[in-house]
Amino acid sequence: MRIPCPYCGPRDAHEFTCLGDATLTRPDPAAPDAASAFHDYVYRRDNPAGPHRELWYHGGGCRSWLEVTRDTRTHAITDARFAADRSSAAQGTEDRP
Amino acid sequence: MRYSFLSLLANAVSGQRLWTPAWRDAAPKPSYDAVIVGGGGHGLATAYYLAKEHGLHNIAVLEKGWIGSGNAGRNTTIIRSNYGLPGNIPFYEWSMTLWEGLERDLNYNTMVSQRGILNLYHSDPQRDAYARRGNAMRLHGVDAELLDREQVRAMLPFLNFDNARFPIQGGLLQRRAGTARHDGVVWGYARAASRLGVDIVQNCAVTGFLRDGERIVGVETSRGPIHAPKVGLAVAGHSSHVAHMAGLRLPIESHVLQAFVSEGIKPLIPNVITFGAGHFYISQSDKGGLVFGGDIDGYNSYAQRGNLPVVEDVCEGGMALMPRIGRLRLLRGWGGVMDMSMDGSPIIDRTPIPGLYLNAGWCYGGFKATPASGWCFAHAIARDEPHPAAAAFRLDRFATGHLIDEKGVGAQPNLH
Amino acid sequence: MTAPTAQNTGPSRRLAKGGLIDRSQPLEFDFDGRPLSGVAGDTLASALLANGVTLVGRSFKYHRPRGILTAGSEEPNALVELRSGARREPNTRATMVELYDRLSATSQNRWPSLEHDALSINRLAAPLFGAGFYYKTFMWPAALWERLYEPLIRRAAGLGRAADHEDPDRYEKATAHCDLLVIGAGPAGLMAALTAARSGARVILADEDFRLGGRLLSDAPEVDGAPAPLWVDRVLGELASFPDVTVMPRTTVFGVYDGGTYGAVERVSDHRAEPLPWQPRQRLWRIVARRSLLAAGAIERPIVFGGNDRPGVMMAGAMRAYANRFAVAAAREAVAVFANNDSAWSAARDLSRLGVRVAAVIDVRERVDPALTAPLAAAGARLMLGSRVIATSGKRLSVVEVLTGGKRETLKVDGLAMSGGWSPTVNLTCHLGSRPVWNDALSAFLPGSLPPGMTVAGAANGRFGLAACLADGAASATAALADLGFAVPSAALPRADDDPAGLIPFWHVAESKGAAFVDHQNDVTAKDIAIAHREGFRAVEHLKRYTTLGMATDQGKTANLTGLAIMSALTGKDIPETGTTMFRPPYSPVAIGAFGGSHRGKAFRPTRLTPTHGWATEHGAVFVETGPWLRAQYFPRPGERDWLETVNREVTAVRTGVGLCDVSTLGKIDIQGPDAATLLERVYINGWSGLEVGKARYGVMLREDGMVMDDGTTARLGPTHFVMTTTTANAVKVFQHLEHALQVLWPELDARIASVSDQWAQIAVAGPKARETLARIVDAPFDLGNAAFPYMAAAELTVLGGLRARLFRLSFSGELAYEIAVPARQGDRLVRALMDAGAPFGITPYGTEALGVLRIEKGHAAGNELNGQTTAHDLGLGRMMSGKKDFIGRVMSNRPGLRDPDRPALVGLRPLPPGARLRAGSHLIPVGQPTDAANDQGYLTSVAHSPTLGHAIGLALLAGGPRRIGERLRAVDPLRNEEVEVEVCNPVFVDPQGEKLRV
Amino acid sequence: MSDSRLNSVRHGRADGAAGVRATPLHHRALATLVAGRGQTAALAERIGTRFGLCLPTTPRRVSSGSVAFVGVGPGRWLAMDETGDGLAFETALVEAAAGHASATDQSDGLVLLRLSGPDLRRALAKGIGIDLHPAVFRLGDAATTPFALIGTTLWRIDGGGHAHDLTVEIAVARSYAADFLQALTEAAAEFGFDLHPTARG
Ligand SMILES: Cc1cc2nc3c(=O)[nH]c(=O)nc-3n(C[C@H](O)[C@H](O)[C@H](O)COP(=O)(O)OP(=O)(O)OC[C@H]3O[C@@H](n4cnc5c(N)ncnc54)[C@H](O)[C@@H]3O)c2cc1C
Ligand SMILES: NC(=O)c1ccc[n+]([C@@H]2O[C@H](COP(=O)([O-])OP(=O)(O)OC[C@H]3O[C@@H](n4cnc5c(N)ncnc54)[C@H](O)[C@@H]3O)[C@@H](O)[C@H]2O)c1
Ligand SMILES: Cc1cc2nc3c(=O)[nH]c(=O)nc-3n(C[C@H](O)[C@H](O)[C@H](O)COP(=O)(O)O)c2cc1C
Ligand SMILES: [Zn+2]
Repeated sequence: MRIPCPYCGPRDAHEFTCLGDATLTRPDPAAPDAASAFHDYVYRRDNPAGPHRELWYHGGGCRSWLEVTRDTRTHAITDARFAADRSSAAQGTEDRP
Repeated sequence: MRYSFLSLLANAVSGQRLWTPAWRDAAPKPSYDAVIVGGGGHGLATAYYLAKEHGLHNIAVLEKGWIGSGNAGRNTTIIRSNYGLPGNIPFYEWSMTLWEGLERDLNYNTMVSQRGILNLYHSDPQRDAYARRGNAMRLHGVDAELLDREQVRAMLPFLNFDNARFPIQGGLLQRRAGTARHDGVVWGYARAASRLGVDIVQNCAVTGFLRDGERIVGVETSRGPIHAPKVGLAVAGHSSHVAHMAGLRLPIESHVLQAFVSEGIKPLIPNVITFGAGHFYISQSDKGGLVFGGDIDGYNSYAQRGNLPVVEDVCEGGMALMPRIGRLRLLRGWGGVMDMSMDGSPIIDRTPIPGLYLNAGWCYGGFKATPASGWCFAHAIARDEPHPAAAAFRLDRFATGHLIDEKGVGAQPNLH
Repeated sequence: MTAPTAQNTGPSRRLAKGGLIDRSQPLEFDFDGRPLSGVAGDTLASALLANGVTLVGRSFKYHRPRGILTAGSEEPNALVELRSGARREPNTRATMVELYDRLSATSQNRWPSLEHDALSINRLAAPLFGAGFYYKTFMWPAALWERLYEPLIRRAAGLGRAADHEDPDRYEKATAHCDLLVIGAGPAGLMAALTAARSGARVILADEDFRLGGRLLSDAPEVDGAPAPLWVDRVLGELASFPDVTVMPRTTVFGVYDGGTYGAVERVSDHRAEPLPWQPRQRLWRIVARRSLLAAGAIERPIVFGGNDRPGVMMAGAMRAYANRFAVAAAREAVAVFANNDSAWSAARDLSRLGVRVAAVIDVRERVDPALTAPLAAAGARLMLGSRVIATSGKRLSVVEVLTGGKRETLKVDGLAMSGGWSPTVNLTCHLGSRPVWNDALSAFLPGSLPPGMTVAGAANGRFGLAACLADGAASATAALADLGFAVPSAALPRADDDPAGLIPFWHVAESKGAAFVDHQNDVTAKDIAIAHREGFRAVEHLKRYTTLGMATDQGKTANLTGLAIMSALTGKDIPETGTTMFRPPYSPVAIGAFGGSHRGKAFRPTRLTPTHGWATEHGAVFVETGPWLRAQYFPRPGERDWLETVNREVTAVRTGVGLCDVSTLGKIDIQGPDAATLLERVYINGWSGLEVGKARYGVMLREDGMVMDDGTTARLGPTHFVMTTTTANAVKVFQHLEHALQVLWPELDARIASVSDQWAQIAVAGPKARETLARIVDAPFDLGNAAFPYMAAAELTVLGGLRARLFRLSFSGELAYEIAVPARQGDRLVRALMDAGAPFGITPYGTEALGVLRIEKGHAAGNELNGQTTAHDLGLGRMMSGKKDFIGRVMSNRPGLRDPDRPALVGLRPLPPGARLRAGSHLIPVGQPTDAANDQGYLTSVAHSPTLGHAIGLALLAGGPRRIGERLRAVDPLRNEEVEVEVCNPVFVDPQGEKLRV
Repeated sequence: MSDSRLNSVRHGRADGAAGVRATPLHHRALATLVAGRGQTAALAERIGTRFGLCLPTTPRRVSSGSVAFVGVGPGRWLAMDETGDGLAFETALVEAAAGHASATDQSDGLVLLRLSGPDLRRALAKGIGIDLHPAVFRLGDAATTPFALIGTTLWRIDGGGHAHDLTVEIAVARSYAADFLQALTEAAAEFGFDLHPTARG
């Protein structure tokens, strides 16, 4: 599997580590439902069979955290971008697979 | 036909014509008292114990492909009860006990082979962690021994003791552990369940749930709707997917684990060995192939196959541990899609949805659990209460914080 | 070793002329101890045949005599142990071994000899040993499985023997990149590579054979009006002229992986007795290809009939290859041919032309093109159309029984060439999970949906004619390259003819007498398939697993299709509905050593050395592997009896004088920027904003699930500049964690981090004399006094006359202590200077062992306590958790399961019997209660002998923890059969008030 | 540099010219430069003014005089000065960046080697997974990628020799340097490997 790092170019996946679901957003710790929101954030996953947005860390290269869109049935990668560049608008409204 | 030496003999003289199907390949009925989704080891064992222990005979196991096509048919066959946490030990030990009587119970040779498992350690902290675990086992009445380097050398002289990056210091040995013939377990349970009247329905994928308000009252399948007041899920790597059809979001990710077999050779490896300084474990099948594996690939996958870096990583471990296997050839590699739960331990529980029961999250270790998982899941379905041996495997433990995290790596499934 | 036997030999079967061999280069070799000779260009199989050796091995289950079936990597039968001693390679296909001088091979799975094998009596019991028999028996009595049945089965199974010693050869791995990877160098692959090369693309052409040309070498057709090998040489010559074209013979592409990555193994030295100096035995390639072209050809399949496994029965295409390529007649007297298709007639024609007597051609078809039959009829062969072979006999084939025109007839032949048609080699197209699709016209599976970037050409794509293969190779390469934007010059195709390829599907001779083998290696017969059918194992994957069809070392390359065709006939479902079993990598078996590459022995994983490694070596340090590092564990002195004596001395030196220890392995992270303090606030449980410049603070980090992740001290060097230390074990993890916080969680923060773990050599100087020691190396006017530089102070300064340094007044040992850092290249100088400076105080280097004792005496949690299962509360650090801010892990730490006051928490333990020793990993049981799980209240995490206190001490995680101080418990260790009564105490054994570190 | 071949030690194949040569680069000041959030452009301007070069935003090496910057990540550079001392260079960078970035001395954290030779690409292919073909990895290109299991950063420079000879400089963390050299020696042995003796240790 090769991940097209937006900085380094395509690299073998073994240079990266995967952290999983990138659609999750760390909840507001001050919200009244923080306990259950954190439970969902830390533990529950959509785990889709199909396109999956996920976080990969390019530890063997530029040390960027990337948000990669990858199909979990075929491993085909359709997008990879810097996680830091996620616009705050996109964070909330992205449709979930 | 009951299997015995006599039946073999009778067939030998009849030209093998007397055999009958090991299990009935049933067509689905419109309704059952309970259906189990998933014809892997766990689903079939659940059905068997539901029939045998709880008297439920009007039940079906629904399998989307052929039985045993999932992880039951692709695991490295290790059975053991060398766990360290109180939530786990009694359960796996109960499984071990059931393994020890399985062949006679099922009248099927599942080739349970108590050849022992040796977990090697390579540092003092690792020894201490094994000591903690081994002592916990002993307190639960489970056999365990701590070997030092020389004892390991005497047992397995062919390991790399003298030129190692991480020298072997000793190992934790469970002699009662070993292997069982994975496919045989599936077929043995299927045959035994079928004989008790269970319908085993292959090529029948569950595609949705029948609901009566909140309650689940059956399933939609590729072969039509099937009604049942109780539905048990035992779909291993696909738990999230199937539970999602019922509106449940689980603390599970699906990951792929690869395994490998070498060309067949004369006996070389007497037991099960795990490397403590790399991702590698190995045993030898009765057919002669070295069966080995290592770490999971590390990313969500439903592809039932893996990639090259893990093949390399596993073989690097193999060569570091036993460099005499260098000229043996890797014959075949494959992958299985597993439920990696968020604390590395399974779930056997009712769900918040009435009528729906869940058996999931077995990670890479559910083969050994097959008998007890079936036993305890049958109990939960039949009696609507957890079996004491599986009482810790609750779905709400992530919310309450009563985690069962043997490795202590936290909510990161690809590290368990 | 087997005594040479008269039977397994014969006069030379080498044809007088022809063949792609070099008769001027004779090669000596031996088989089962018997000296034989061959020539360069031979395989072991062709050389054995040339010597008349037709019995080569014994089968898996029934130990039937077996010969050579094929001439390629699909070989199921002719498996030998190649080489000997540490280089022994079991199960080696004789058909794939390139003959070299002094090669030595041994037959396997037989005892006492190949000719007379005791276990061949298994054949008599064959009626008992039907498919799956072992599932039905050996259950009584239970205890006998492990003791009797299983060892018997294991010994009988398993073919060859592994080497007795470590593999002496080297392996390596490498990565290659190309525009087009061409897999297979037959006509299709060669044309493809040439086309691509001419368009300027970067091309890799790989073939598992040592000689390129594929079937062109075996079929000996003409290309461009000349013998095919000449054309091949011309093509190879042209390919060699392109700098970006790599031709890789002896290289099997074994697997297709995601992202256009292909696995291949190059057998660099297998054609030599031993690798040349500096050469590996094999090299594993990861080939990254923008496009690939599979031109892997096709594999001929057998027909299932009685006695089809007898030595002397061979694939027709193989017999043709032995004759054309190797100039070997597979039979001495005469051959018969049994087929359902035209290609076998071409084979018969070639054999006949080369002087092998073809006694008969038996074809199940009623009509065959006269153009094919006429030459054979003219050469005197009997044409037996509409006929089939039903049995064979002879230890080596001597008689074939044919059913023809309703009658049985016998033919005296010592060779039988069979052909059931050709199966395109689609294996690699399926490695990403797709299935091949059945083609009725060709009676074969063709590639289904392809891996991204792959196309298929030639026979692998169902093009069985030579002209068609050449054209397909060129066209497929053109298309692939055009897709990549290359302008492909058009060129004329070489001229060639298409061999006829007519066929009617035919799998199994129903009238067979005797065992009719489907899977030759695993001894699966047509009858076994019938048993599987009867017992309900009808799904192909069940059939495979129940009978082991296709599970042998050849993965059923010749067997699978016939097996499922027979099942399909039994169930009445057609072949597409019956389906195939799954192809998996590797395409053919690959040495485990090759996958391991150079990562074995000490080179299994990289080793990191500390800046003082050389100095420590000089001082006799014993080193220990801690993660990637080698660290000094202790520094024994002459006369010390054991490590404990050494460690006691080192600890005492620290407590009473001064010691030093290299702590450079700790992770060090430079954190700068306006939000540096905010970052610390969010990753640590305690407060940071108020930390003064020039001060350090101990911090604890949690995972988001509330468990402790790491701890360490962080110093503030400037208003927006911190340097963080992590534990050695978690250095990489913490860095990644901070990057996660900065890039994923809070990208708005402006904090900049850089790892400086390798930049600084850091040495702990600890003990009452630490200040005096340091005073001798710090440059004036730096004031080391307690007031100017108190506990937890941090400073940048110079030492040794202008050497840049950082000084932290930290203490892991509980003594007056410092950590001093200098640029790594100066670490050696620093340690020597400190040794000099401390000499008057008896400065003592100490290693990780003493470090551990010192920290246990001081009650500091470390790796054994930070095991990922403990919370800050568990470790007695709960008070540090700030209530005023959010930090990673705060919310989840409040779950009831994590706040339970009965959770195991950190305590100290001391043994009550003075002099008793403690064991880490022991569990804690109340006095007077039974030793069982119900009374298990915790366990010992770390233990040490404290030379300071003169007895053993331990840290433990005990249910209820500190509130049980003073209680007596039993520390039980059933594993080592030990038990000690202990008293629960404060985990800080030495100087609980912390006075010493503040002096 | 060329005279370094004279006092090199040969490893591996002994006959013929060495296929791979390695020379340590001892006296360089090195520093990590990390831009502040959203300040890359401002930083580039400052660095440009101060050092007379254009700070690369991709993995490339850009140099001017004795100073060079190698892109190692978004907003991250490995800066080097052939003449400077580490602390002085760090200070110069801090001053130049004027708050838009942080600089950290790494002169001791990394070991630098210059590698060259006709077989260098083949030798590096045994450890490095990226494509080092001269048409792909061009003069001035840089990459951060592991050699086998050891992290490295390398950049292609003009070796001044044959055009087809790849010449690179490679940086390895100091604690891994001995192991890296060991692995490189093994990879290059079949081609003949000239190693300047001071590269060890
Ligand atoms: C490579 C590998 C090695 C392993 N090694 C070991 C080991 O050595 N020891 C050990 O203890 N464990 C091991 N495991 C884990 C073990 O195999 C699994 O935990 C266990 O088999 C899971 O339970 P099961 O047998 O019921 O699962 P499965 O056999 O996977 O059964 C689940 C079934 O559900 C079916 N299904 C899925 N979705 C549907 C649907 N919608 N409708 C109908 N049916 C459906 C699937 O087709 C499948 O047959 C290993 C796993 C792998 C992948
Ligand atoms: N008359 C017939 O019925 C018939 C049937 C099939 C083939 N043929 C003839 O066979 C030839 C087919 O040409 P082609 O070019 O398609 O194939 P080929 O069989 O000539 O060449 C295939 C090559 O691929 C190599 N190979 C296969 N798998 C490989 C792998 N995984 N890695 C590396 N190498 C691998 C083989 O060693 C072989 O050299 C033609 O000459 C054709 O006429 C004839
Ligand atoms: C314990 C075990 C032993 C195996 N031994 C063999 C073997 O000897 N030969 C073989 O071809 N496959 C062997 N396999 C692998 C199977 O052929 C198959 O790859 C695996 O069951 C996964 O199925 P799949 O490849 O069809 O997806 C073995 C599998 C397991 C789990
Ligand atoms: Zn990158």
